[in-house]
Amino acid sequence: MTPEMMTNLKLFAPEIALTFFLCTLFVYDAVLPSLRKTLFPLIVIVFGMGLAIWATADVATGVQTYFSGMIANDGFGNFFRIFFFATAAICAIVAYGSKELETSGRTEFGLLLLCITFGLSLMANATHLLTLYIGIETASILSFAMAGFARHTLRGNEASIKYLIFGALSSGLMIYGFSLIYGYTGSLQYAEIGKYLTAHADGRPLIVLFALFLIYGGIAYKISAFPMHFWTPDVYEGTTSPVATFFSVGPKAAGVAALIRFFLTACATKTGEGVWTSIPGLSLPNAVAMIAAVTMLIGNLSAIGQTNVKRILAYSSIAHVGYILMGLVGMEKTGLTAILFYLVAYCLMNIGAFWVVGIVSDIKKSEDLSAFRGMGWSSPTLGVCMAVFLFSLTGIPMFSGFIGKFLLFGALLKAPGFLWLAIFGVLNSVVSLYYYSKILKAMYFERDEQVVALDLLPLHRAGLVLLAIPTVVLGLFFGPVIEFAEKAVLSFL
Amino acid sequence: MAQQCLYIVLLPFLAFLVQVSIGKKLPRHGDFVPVLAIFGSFLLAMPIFMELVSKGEVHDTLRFTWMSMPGAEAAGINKSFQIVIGTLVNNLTAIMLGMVTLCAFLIHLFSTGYMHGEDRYHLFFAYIALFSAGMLGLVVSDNLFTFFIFWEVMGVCSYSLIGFYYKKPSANAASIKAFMTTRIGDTCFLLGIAGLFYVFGTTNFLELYKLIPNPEYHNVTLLGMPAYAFIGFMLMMATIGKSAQLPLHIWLPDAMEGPTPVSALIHAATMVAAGVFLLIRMFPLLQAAEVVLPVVAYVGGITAFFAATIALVQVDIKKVLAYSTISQLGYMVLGVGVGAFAPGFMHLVTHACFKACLFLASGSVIHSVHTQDMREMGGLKSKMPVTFATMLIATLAISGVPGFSGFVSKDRILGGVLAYSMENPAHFILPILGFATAGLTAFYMFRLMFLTFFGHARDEHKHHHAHEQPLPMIIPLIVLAGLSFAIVFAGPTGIESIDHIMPTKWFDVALEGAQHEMGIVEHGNPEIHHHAHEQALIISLIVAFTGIFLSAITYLKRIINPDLVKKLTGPLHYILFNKYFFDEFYIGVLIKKVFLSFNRFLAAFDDMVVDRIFVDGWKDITMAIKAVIAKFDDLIVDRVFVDGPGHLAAVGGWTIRQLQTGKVQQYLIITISMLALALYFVR
Amino acid sequence: MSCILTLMTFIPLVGMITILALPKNNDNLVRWTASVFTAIPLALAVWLYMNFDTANPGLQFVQQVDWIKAYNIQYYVGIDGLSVPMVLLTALLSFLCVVASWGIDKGVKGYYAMFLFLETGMIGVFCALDFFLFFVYWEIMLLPMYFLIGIWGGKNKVYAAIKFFLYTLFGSVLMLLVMLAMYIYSEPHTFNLIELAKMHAFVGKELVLFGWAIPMDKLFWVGLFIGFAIKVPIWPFHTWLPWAHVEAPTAVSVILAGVLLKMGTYGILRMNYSILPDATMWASNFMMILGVINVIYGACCAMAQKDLKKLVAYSSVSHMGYVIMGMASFTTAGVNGAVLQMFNHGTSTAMMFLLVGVLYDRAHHRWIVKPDGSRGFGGIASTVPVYTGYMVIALFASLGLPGLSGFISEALVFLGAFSNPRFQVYVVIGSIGIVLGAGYLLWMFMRVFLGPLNEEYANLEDMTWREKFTLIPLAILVIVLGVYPMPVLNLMSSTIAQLLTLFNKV
Amino acid sequence: MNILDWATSLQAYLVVGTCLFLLGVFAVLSRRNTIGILLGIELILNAAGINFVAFSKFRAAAIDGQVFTLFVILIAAAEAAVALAVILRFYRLKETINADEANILRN
Amino acid sequence: MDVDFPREIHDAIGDGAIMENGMKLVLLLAQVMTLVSALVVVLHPNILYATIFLLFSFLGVAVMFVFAGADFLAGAQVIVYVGGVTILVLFAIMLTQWLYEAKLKTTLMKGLIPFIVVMGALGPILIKETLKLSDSVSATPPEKMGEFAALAKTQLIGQALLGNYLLPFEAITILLLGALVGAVWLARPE
Repeated sequence: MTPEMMTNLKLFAPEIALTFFLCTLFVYDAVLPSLRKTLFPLIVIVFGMGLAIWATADVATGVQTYFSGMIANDGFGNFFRIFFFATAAICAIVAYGSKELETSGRTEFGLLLLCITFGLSLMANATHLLTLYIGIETASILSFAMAGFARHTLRGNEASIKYLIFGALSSGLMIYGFSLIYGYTGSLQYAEIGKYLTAHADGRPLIVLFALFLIYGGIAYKISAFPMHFWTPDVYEGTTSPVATFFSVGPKAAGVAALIRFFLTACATKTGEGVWTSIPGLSLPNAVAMIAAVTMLIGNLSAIGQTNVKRILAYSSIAHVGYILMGLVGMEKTGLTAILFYLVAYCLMNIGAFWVVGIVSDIKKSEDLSAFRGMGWSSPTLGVCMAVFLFSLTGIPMFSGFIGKFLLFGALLKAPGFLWLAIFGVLNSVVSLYYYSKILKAMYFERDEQVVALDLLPLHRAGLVLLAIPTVVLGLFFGPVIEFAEKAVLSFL
Repeated sequence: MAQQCLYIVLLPFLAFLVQVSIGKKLPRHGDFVPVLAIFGSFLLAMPIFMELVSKGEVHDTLRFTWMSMPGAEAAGINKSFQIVIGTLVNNLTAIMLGMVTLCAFLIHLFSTGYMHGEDRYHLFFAYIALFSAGMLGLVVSDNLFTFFIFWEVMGVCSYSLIGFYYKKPSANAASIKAFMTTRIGDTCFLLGIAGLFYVFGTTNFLELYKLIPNPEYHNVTLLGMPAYAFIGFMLMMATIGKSAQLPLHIWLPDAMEGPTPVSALIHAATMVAAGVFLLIRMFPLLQAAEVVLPVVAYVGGITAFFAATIALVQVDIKKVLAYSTISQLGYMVLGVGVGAFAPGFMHLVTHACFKACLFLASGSVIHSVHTQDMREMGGLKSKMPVTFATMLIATLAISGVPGFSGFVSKDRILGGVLAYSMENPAHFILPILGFATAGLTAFYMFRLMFLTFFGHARDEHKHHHAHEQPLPMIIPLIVLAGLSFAIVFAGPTGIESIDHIMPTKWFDVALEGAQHEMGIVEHGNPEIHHHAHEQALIISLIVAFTGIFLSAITYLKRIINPDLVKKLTGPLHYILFNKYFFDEFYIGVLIKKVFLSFNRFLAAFDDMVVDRIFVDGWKDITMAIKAVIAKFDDLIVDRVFVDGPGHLAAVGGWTIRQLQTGKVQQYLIITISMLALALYFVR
Repeated sequence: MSCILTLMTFIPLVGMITILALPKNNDNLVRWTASVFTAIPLALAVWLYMNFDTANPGLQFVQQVDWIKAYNIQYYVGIDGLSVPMVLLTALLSFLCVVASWGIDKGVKGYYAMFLFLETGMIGVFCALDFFLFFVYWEIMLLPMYFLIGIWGGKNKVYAAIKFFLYTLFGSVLMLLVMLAMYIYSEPHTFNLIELAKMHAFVGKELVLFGWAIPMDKLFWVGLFIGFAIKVPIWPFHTWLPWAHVEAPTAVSVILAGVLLKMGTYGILRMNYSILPDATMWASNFMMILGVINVIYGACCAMAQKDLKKLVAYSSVSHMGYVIMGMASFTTAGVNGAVLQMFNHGTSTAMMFLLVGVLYDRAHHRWIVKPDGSRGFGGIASTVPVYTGYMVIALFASLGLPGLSGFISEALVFLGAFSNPRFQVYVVIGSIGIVLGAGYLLWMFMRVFLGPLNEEYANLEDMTWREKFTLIPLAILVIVLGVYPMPVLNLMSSTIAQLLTLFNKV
Repeated sequence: MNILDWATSLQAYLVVGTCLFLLGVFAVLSRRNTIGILLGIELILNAAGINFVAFSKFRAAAIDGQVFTLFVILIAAAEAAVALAVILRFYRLKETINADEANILRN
Repeated sequence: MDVDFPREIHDAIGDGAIMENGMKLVLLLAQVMTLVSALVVVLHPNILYATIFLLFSFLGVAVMFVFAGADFLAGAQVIVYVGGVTILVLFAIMLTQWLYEAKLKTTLMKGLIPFIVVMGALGPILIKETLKLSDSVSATPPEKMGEFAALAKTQLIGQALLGNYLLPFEAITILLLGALVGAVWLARPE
């Protein structure tokens, strides 16, 4: 073992820990198949993720690449590592009690979840196109399986098919884009690509930009940004709630991280402390601004007429990507900080909202608005938590979602010339209130004909409350998280 | 003295509070409280009045700051603002105090008999007590701001009292009409006050009297016109509203829906006169404004004439009196307008007394025969001798028969008018209106007398039940009739050339003092004035007696058949009987047609346009689109948009969602097209 | 007692938590708890009134604590002459409304919890001196309001609630942008309203929107103004108001009309006037026109209403127009009158709404004229004389009868606006509103209270002690301030004088 | 340059790659059969592979491109495995493998 | 004209120009076969034929790989695609359809819009720009091109996989494991 190897392994420790627990799960399941119906898989996952987070905290020093420049170790990436691990753990809890998932499939579900998390981590930290590719494919291919995890339902299967076709094509496009970029720059390293593109602005064939579009398409598919958002509502609606919960947060955050890392390294140059300038011939701010505007518009407007709550949330998640992308417009650190904060807030509130939907659909066998009728009265905990999540998603002060928007718009206003996007964005958030309030209306303003008592697992009750509390607390005392995010952004490689 | 005034005002106000809170539980429903209170006010006012009579002048002020707001340090428009209020006792105040307290007291007294046994008896006294407080407050105010406040208080009392029989829809309608019509004037009044604040920074009368002649203020403009003129016109509008001048006179006849004492007190003696009192108080300004006074004069003159013509044909005894009031108020306004300020004020006071007497007497009649229609009366002379006698005196007074108070004041006004037109021949129409009115007044007043008291009883049943009234109702009549003699105000006959030997000129002395205080300069040639007065005396005597004579031969002796006249002058009579269709025009056309439909339009506009188009927007468009699409896609029909501001967004969302066909390859086609499009876009 | 404002703000919140912790099914306990927790801020408000230094135009009872250091956000509260009348009004009305809501029997716990939460937001808005804090309070009021209307409202409650919510959110997101932009373009970056006002940082700069360079301060002004205008509500942003007022339960209507509307005008004075005086001058004509439109438009709409509550709601539109006129006049009397009108309208309209609520509780409808054209009420003055008495006070206060509070403020507004030569025409036009105001109120009074008795309502019950209890304090305020307004004017006048130094160029 | 020489040039590789890419995209968009779509995706991946290998030789003169292609091939295989499993499941549930019949989730 | 065939080919054929031209012809034919087969894959109505032609296309690509010096890849291509993927697909087809009736109904309407999008909008510009890219790359050939051509690629790949590309090499195992688990979960009956 060379010292270099030691460093590599040490810095890769969180993923190694993850892999270890993945294997543990696999092996134990092979030996004692009966364990899969108990709490065991959950414990392994949560414990493993906890350990992985701890390991991340341990390596969170220094800014460097390792494994021969394949992957980065910086504050930014570690932020996302922790984010993914935590998300995975929460989603494991969400999935635990879900009746949509077969109990017999807990091990498989856990394995897929961990494998995808591994892929997400690679995505977020990749500094080499191949790493990015493997990360994305790990996340995608396994997600196809995960989307159809409820294998006996037509809806789940259809979700899987759509996800598959869409994902396969977009990854094909992306890989084609990689090949073109490779052809032009002769390198697969982000940094090298960036240097080459900056240096050779004159006479650059148009196809390079096309290649960049294709790469954007591949990543946009993960974050479901325009024009790769179409699969989102269908897949979220069709698949089981825990899976949708995970999809709406984990891969999305990873995609955002990959997008930021790729475009800020390969298509921009760092011109100062936390300030980037895009390569000549490509106005990243304008492009991102357009995409953000269209994405949020589509998400918000499409959500208006829906009656399926999961579908509403799916569209809303598209809209939120639009908001998140606004943070990239300024190409500087406040925007990125805002994005990171927003992701944290988004993680809390979106998981919470999807979770509630999952619980309701487990009991009422429906995700329709009518299933939520009177829920605020028949099950106060669920109702209050959902209200908190929805308000937070809308961006009402006192909830963390507001702070996220606050920071995003602040960053956007700093960038001169994008006032229009800011105004567009706030108007969109007004529109979003309309469909969120439909859920609130069903929960509180309407009464159900037959009152079905909603029995919550204690685990779920505790989990929801534990998500709701930080949703509120982060809306009032967000200083530490911001500082943390800012630190992460400043140590961006 | 000025402090005394506070008590004068406060006493009836306290009575009001007592009546409102515990009046119902007191013995006799507490009617004695306001009566005693107003009597107290009267007693307090008497010394002031007597001092004026004896010394020829009183003057005292009391001031304190009511509101003050510091302004921005650097002066500009944001100078500090304060309203100083207080009481002012001067000659005018003293006379008014005496008149108002006396009338009010007498009418309170009368009411105890007249209103006896009515529902909400205690509230009636509460209202008139509050009214008295308001009127007295107005009289003693030393500034226009509090003047306005009390002016409004009176308005509300008037509103409440007109609508006292609140179960009668006509009473309610009348009360609202009264309030709304005067409110138009009040609004102008407020603007006038605002103008005064803007120009002078104060509304204190004494300060204004000093400031008005200052040329510095003369040149201030307001809304493109000289400030004085603007303010003058606004105050004139206030008067027009309150004193029921043309074209806002329509409320006063309707106000007769109220109990008769109310008509006597509010709609004859005091409140309506407050408008004239305002003009008199602000006379220096009107005079300085120059353009205002002629307009005032015309308003007064025309009103006087028109109201008198309408009164000719009315059959409701109170309506006749109401139009007569309008007419007489027109006289006063005319007087002020031509600069005959003292006669105008004198007429105010004399009119208060005899008109109150007329109303009370008519009230007495109504109370006795339970009808207001003169066609159902007749021959009451013997049944109600005191009422008849007092009413006759008052009628003689109003008709301008020498020896009675009305003659004195009216004659002086007419003299003033004549002098004015002699100096300004262009205004020849004014004296014609004035003298014609005098004749008409005599005619219709005697018509009233003849129809009511003379001849034979036209309704036997009612006549049978008629009787003389109890003492509380008789005493006021007698006192007021007593005050209708000229000797109270001037010499025994009222004809100056005869009376100059008699030194009871306290009124003239007082008014000269007041004029001096205001800084009013008499214009014109004394020669012409003297001349005009003599001519006026003769003419007015002639027309008054002509009127009486015609009336007598028509209604007493029946030499001329009134019905025949009616037939002969058919259309004219119709117009007069319907009061020149003012009401029909205002209510039928202006309010119902124009205004209410405007409001309905606005409300509908609010609902339909602002709400629908801007906010709920696009609903119809959505529906139309949906109707088309429905044939192709059943799903759309089921999709019901919740009403709300999202319609525009909903349409957009609906459009976008049409892309979400559920067919993954179609998604991919769009995606690829977008990429291709981007390629073309960046090229 | 520098923490008195914090106490006032958060005691209701403590009350809310307490109420949520109370056992179920004990409604009376909840009611009493809510009363206690609103009575305490009221008591503190009285103390505040006693100890407020009227001569000091600056801030008092200031408390300044760092909140979020990274963004220089502070918990910064304090009151001056502009806010203290509003704080007092809020504390009073909240308490009275809790008492007035005694009759609510559906979801009592939730109702009072929401109500107390609302009070926290309201007092917070008037105390906050940090823009961020202000905004947070401003928005969190929406939540309880949304639920209060949506759950305990009338027939169209859902529509009304969402309409209210959407409208207000629309305004406040613009405010959010302006807040952020102010932070970014101020140097040093700050949300501190007082420092922003001192800075004049936005004059002469420009921002690009859709390719146009727009003066920054004017852009900010418009953004803020729309946000506040919706709350006031200023035409044409008023259409949420009739709905929200009509559908909301009585107490909530009272709060809406009594306090929430004033937040808009308060916000304009606090933000637009203090921070962007130049832009305010630039827009004064525009404001004046809107004020006049409000006065007349509101009155005209009120005149056409058949629903008693809707009439009162539109009358609020009209009356808030006077506030705008007064503010836009930039004169001592005008601005003082405007702030006084904010207070006075709060009391008189609160009375109106409470009274309408009392009637509704008994008759279960509020039609002046029923939709089918038949008489809604009629002649009930004889059956409910006490009620009628209170109504008369509220009504005359509302139509600006001298001697009652509404007159003073309206007159001051007119005097003030008229003494600014630029606005005299508007005042003349606006004065039509006085006439119209009398018109619709008296018309309503006649239809409902006078005339022959509608036999259906011969057995109406007169006011109960609880209802009287809620009305008497307001009636006293209406009368006392009508006769002698200095107690309230004193509070604000020095601050306003200071504020007006910004506009001396007029 | 004759056509045989051209065949060995970078241009020839790229043209073949591009055409393959276009054909693949066209197949994905137009085939009804999910397996047909899958075939199209394989074509796209091969197109990328050709590009990578060509650039590896003509542009970078380094092994990176080939390694990348190797991974592409591997991942394509894994993808195909999962995809076929999904398609089989689809067939079992719906008795069809036509992509446009997967349309219960829409709008 | 010195065409730099991979060393292995040089070794095998010697220096004959005819042989060299023959080799070039093979490459050209392979390229043509790739495209023609691909066209059949795209257009043939029967999925089975389409799949079999895919196989030919893959083979053509493999030949191209060989000529570009990627002999190891060519092997991998043949083994994985031809031996693995295509067989898998054939299994799938047989499991899901009657062999000869399984028509791919590419109706005109369904094909038209994609045709316009791909061949009309995307195709021309893409090919044009690709040619530009090719020109710009060819204009400055890398210095080490000849040197690189001479190296043994399999060895290089091996070194790369265990050297610079160790991470992807390890990471892909996770992918494969997950894919295995997922595919089994989905495919398993019950």
